[in-house]
Amino acid sequence: MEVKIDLFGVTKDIIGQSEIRYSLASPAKVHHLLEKLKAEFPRLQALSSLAVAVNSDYADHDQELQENDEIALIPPVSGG
Amino acid sequence: MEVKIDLFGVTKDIIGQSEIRYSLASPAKVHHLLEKLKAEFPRLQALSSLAVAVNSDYADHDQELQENDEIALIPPVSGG
Amino acid sequence: MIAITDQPISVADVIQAVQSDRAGAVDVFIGTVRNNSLQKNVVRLEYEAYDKMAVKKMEEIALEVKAKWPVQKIAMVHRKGVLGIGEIAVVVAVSTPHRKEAFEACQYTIDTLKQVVPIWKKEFYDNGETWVANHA
Amino acid sequence: MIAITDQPISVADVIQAVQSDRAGAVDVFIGTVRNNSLQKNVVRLEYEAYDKMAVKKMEEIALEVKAKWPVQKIAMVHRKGVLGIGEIAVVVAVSTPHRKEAFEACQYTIDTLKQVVPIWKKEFYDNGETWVANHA
Repeated sequence: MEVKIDLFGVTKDIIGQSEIRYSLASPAKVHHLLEKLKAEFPRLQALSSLAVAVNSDYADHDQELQENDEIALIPPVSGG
Repeated sequence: MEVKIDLFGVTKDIIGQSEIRYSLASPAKVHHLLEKLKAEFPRLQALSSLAVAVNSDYADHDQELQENDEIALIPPVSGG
Repeated sequence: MIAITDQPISVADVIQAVQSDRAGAVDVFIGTVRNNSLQKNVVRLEYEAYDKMAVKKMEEIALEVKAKWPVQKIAMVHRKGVLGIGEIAVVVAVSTPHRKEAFEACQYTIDTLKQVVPIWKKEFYDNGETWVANHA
Repeated sequence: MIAITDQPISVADVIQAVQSDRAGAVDVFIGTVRNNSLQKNVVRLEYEAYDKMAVKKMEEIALEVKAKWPVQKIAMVHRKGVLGIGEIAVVVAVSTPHRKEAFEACQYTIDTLKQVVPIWKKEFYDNGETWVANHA
């Protein structure tokens, strides 16, 4: 299946785009996505944290991804 | 000596004026003034606190009063 | 900006008074007239102040707060006279580099103001009135 | 009032949004852009937000705060885009019957906002730029 991932902050700089489309073998969990991305973009491994948001909520690593999920990478936040 | 005493809040209601002039034997201390006033206006005794300000500072009970001091009775405050 | 005023307080002016390029945090406390107090229905209230001493005590609080916290600027304005429900009685604003000290300094300021500044509040109810005493 | 905006934030509007006749206390936190950060000279900064999720998380914080404290009303607005020194990045306002809870609820709100709301700050210095990470 293909998922679209929104990128923000430093992850946008590391990956070089504000969104990417990604093919994952079904069923795919959050940790599968993270492992694949970290392998392809090693600078992601240096971040003090890297969360995944699914449909505007922080997702557990073993949450299963669905094709129409709104997915985003959440590097360390710095609002306020 | 004669002193002028400014009255605020409930002390103004109890004494019925916004200022009074008062004769005290010299040397007079803060506690002499308080004792005299509480004897003359017994309702002052019912207040949870009654401070005396001399020249815009809270005065100790044994501070000596001077003729030109600015004196005020300070019942429990309720600003804010 | 430290003042007792018989005019409505402009919160914007008080905040403007603590603006500083070196401050990243501003905490503002606004005390307003509630429509109830100890189960009674408050219709309005009146603040009386010993203006001269009140300003002196507020200036002393400002000095104390600046000594305790890295405060860039501090402002406090208290209203006096008759106030209706919802009107602003007091505004305290403090600017600091970081937010933790802004909250601490602002809370200390209003807590201390309520304990030592010679201002008195009279509440008017449907059927009576009373001078209020703050708890120490 | 809960929002992410690319326009300057009106503090007055945020305060107005928490006005309540039953509230005696309003605490307002204003986060502004400081001219220095970790000894570096900040010339401007840029906030990026995941708007949809940011608003959802702020709404969740509001519900949590209302469950923990007797909050009458709560408002939070965060700016995004390019901001100069002294500009307002965030405003949180909370109204409660008494002041202690106003301070507690407001501080909890901004502390939590900084930890969980997906907003990112990039600082621009005289000679470089960096994405900032808040401490948890």
